[in-house]
Amino acid sequence: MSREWTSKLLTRFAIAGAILGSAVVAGQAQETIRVGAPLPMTGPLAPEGAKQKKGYDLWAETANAKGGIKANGKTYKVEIVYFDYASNTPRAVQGAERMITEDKVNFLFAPFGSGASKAASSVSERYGIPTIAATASSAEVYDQGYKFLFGTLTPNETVTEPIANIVTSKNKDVKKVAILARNDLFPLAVAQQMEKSLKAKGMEIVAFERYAIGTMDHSAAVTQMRAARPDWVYATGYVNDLILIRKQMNELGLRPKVITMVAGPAYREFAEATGPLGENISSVAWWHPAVRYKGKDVFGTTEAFNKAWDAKYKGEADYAEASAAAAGAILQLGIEKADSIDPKKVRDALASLDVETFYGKVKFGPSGQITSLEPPVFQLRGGKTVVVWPEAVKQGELEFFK
Amino acid sequence: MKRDWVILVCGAAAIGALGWSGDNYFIRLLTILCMYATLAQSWNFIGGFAGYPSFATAAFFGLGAYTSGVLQNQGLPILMCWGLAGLCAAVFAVLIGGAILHLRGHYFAIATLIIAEMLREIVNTTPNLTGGGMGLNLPILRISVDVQSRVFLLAMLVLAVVTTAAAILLQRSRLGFGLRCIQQNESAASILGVNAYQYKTAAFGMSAVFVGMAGAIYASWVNYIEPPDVFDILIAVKPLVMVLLGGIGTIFGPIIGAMVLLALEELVWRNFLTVHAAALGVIIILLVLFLPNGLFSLLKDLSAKRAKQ
Amino acid sequence: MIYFQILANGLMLGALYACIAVGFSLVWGVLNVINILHGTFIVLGSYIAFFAFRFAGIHPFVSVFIAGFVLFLMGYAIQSAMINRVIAAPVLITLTLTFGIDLVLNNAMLVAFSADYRKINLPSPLPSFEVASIFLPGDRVAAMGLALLLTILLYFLLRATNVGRAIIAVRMDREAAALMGVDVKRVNAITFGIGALMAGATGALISVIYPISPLNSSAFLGKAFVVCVLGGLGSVPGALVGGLMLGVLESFGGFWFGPEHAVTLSFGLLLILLFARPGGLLGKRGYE
Amino acid sequence: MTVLLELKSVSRQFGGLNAVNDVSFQVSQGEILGLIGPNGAGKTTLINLITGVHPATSGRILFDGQDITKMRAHQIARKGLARTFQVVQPFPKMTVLENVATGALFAGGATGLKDAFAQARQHLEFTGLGDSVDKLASTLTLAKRKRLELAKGLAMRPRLLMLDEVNAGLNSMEIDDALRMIRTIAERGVTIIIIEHLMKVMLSTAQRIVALHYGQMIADGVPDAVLRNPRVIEAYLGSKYAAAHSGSSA
Repeated sequence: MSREWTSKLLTRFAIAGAILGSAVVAGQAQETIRVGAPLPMTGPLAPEGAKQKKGYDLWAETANAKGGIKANGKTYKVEIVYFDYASNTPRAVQGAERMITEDKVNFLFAPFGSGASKAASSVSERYGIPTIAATASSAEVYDQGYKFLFGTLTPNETVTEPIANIVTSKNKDVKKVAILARNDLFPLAVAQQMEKSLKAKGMEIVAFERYAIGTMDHSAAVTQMRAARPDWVYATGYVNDLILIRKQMNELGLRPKVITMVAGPAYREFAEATGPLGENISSVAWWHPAVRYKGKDVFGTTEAFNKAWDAKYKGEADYAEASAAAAGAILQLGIEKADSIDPKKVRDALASLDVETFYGKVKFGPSGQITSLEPPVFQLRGGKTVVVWPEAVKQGELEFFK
Repeated sequence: MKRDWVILVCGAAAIGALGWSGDNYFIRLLTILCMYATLAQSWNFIGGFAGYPSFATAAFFGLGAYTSGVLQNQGLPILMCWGLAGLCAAVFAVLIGGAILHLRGHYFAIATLIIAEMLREIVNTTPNLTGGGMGLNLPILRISVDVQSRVFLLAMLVLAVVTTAAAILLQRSRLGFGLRCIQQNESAASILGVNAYQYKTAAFGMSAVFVGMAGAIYASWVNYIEPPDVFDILIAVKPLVMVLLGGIGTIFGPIIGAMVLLALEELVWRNFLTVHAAALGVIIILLVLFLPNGLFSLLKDLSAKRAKQ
Repeated sequence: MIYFQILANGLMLGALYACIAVGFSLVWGVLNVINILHGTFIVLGSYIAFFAFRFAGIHPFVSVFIAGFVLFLMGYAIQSAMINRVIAAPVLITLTLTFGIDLVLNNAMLVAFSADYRKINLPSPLPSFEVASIFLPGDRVAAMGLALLLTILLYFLLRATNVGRAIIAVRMDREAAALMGVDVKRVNAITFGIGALMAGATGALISVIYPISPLNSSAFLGKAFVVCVLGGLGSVPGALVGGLMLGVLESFGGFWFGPEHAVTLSFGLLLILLFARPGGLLGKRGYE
Repeated sequence: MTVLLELKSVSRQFGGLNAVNDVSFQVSQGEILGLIGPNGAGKTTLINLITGVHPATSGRILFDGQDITKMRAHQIARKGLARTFQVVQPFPKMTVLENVATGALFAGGATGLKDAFAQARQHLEFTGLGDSVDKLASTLTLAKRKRLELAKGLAMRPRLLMLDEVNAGLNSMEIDDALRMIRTIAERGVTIIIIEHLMKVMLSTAQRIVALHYGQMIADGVPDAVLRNPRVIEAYLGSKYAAAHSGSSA
């Protein structure tokens, strides 16, 4: 039994090795643009890494299928060089440097999340390699005065203001809010931003609890929040945290009028995992498949992107996946605009970009962070996401728990 | 002993020369090599010489990184921060050693594991000082990329050389002799007049000071530190694997182990994108099952066989 | 009133912790092996329950037996093929070996199942019931009951069967047991198998509570560690007491000092305990 | 004669068991004292108490007038109390020379490693292990390992040497060698406490004998008198009968 199992495993390794090896060989024959993508393919962030990879892959495939990228009178094939940094930030930094110096990549996609993007950007800045961050929203990433870093997610306040507006304007009875935040870069930053937005609206914060990374039980926090009788529970964290929090809220009888969770509900696996308990959870995402833009990028309209996504992966993309694909599409726009693959020229072209894509309007602020997106607010209903804001793409009204 | 010094000087000179001429990525690898060598050599003080299976390397490393990071952000000069990080780690080790060095075997191993977890949680929950889960940025050095990479290589190299020199001196010293006795039979050692408690504490302190400094240099080098990274359990396990690879309780074993592990890691990371952890696991399994005394034992066995023929 | 809820939360959590730790404690106590694989075994049990539910509609509580059986075979094989070869080596060696096997297994799960968090959604989950405004989640209570039942079964297996007596003999004195005609290697493999069985069964039980992912394994392992040291090695009652204590402690600690400090508190307590009573609260005296 | 070692009502309990119970006696400078008793009488435990391996539960132990009851093992070793182990305990991964050098280095007042090795060589010559200096301790025969223990003890430059069954398992020729050695050591002015089962050895070597039984001292006197003491005879015979029926306690 053991031997058979081992041999199966070994076969799998061998196949994986062969595929990877052949991919590398195939890429080198033609005139190519190489884009480095350090990703967390293993370790705690592996699910996020997988999403980004899907986005990048779809872009590279689409770009190549449409004849590659034209610049400088030549046609380039796109090749993405991956590197697994195993959810270990300095590994990501190291990987970024290796890609630049050894693999000679022309451009870089930043690793996952604000922290790692910030860390890796110091390398690409030093080498002058344009870098696009698809999953970094915290303003601290972009306020370092770097010239070569661009981000496709708007600052955290853009995801807290709209939902604060909608909830308070729709239901005057919602006054007391309990916040439960993961003690981690992005979740904590968003929670603190939310606290500010809510206080500005005159709401009462009856509890602000933080839970440690890797917490396996939220009963103490939930019990405490229940004692404060909130009308609205705002929880931040990653998918696994939020699934467990939702379940324990239900078990321990914490039943507010509104439950908002960031950033899990945008992901399919959240809806699948929570099942009926996911119903009516509201959330915010930087992008939603229901938005409609007429893009000038390689994907074209949002509908076309959705179709391409469905053809390759079945189903709809979430914001992280779309943002990764958008990062590629935006990079391509920059290269084509610069009509060159010279890093400096592409950097200048990206900085002056003002164009509509399937992902939304793309215009980077002076810090390099995108400023032109309107992150939609949505709610889970019947396992599907229903957009409730902005008005233009609204699919329904925000519902409250009874 | 003389031979040890010659090897050390030649090795250091070779790495220095290689580094000076190599490109930045190669320099980065050499820097990691020196860091690994420092960690492995340091672990050998407590784990190899004294025979106490310590997993505190991660604790000392993280403590050093954060001490230096926090102090640098207060505006202290970088070299001073590195020194203070080493000192802080050593003092911490001596204090904590007083509490846990009476434990043996498993219990000691767990206690050291827990220390790293504790420190990690403490950092996580003190965001005002350490940045908490958000991580901590260190001041960027305003010097060119090429110079920077060489400066950090030099720093790590010096640290690795000092650590190895300490190991050479230790081996032929009263302390080293006493530690070897403790490793083989602690109660018999006490009866012979070895102050086991004091010696173990000294070894624990020695295993911390250079690791703390390595953590500090590392923090300055990567510019950004976060708890899951600098308190990573792998930082505690890798030195052990390196020492096992190279041969336990020897002087150059840990360095050979560091080279081999780094080479394997590079190879595996490049070629097995999603299964590198498994590949590392396979290496560990093979090592434990077939080469428990390190690669050197393989060479020795071979030469012994040849001698017989 | 809220304190009763906190206490109830703690006890329910503690029962799970006990169940997570009991197999780990057995292996550690009898074989003198710190089994780093334990967390991965638990996750594997959860996956078995998950797939059994998804493809055959089998209730996770029924899968407890399937998962236990599969994991037993796996544990038996791993011990016979690998760990038995170095069982007499120092702790460091066996620990490193299980760490290596864990890297392989966990990575294999990651490749096979992906890191996505999955969750079993029972069509008719047991409701929470409310007693004097204390909420008791139905499936947690049920899981707790089953966990206790398993633990008691293990206890009797060790006390009242030949296999159990052989295991205890090996635990007390390996050489003497060998002299008395016990096939020590086989007993080792059975013991490791039982440890894995308990892990697998626990995994199936908690699949109704926790999201499932290979990434959870280290968290489970960490809890098992703490519980073992709290309760003392190699003792079923010790694991039980240690688990309950840890659960209650985390629950009250989280309530008083904020959830982010719960883990720090439990580790702090552990260090103090290691310093004061390295044998654990119940000490170690044979596996009973 | 001056008193070198004095035990005053020394007791030690393990759990509920009185391993050593209210034992008092003195050892004079230059004396060779025999310590006898059936298995489980507490002889080795008593040595462990004197050398600080276990602390005494009550009572006091004075060495050269100084209270050493609460001192730790290594401190006592440095005062000049050396012992050998009943079950020999060499450092297996060290050479014979290194094994002996440890004693010289940590308790024998050697000024450094070089000095320690030089001293160790002398002791090895004396104990007849001069030809095995570079062998690993684990490769020695039992007889040689016993002598290695003796050499280690001597390297500590002891004022009091406690020999715990150094002759057990040796043939009669080896025993004669060992006894000659012990007498030579005593002639150099080292006080000796010797634990031994073989009465022949006791009669020919010890100047005085203390007998223990179930942790209690039952006799103290010159060898002939102690061996004729009815309580001693009963202890030995009684324990033999007991051993035949239920096995002796260890």
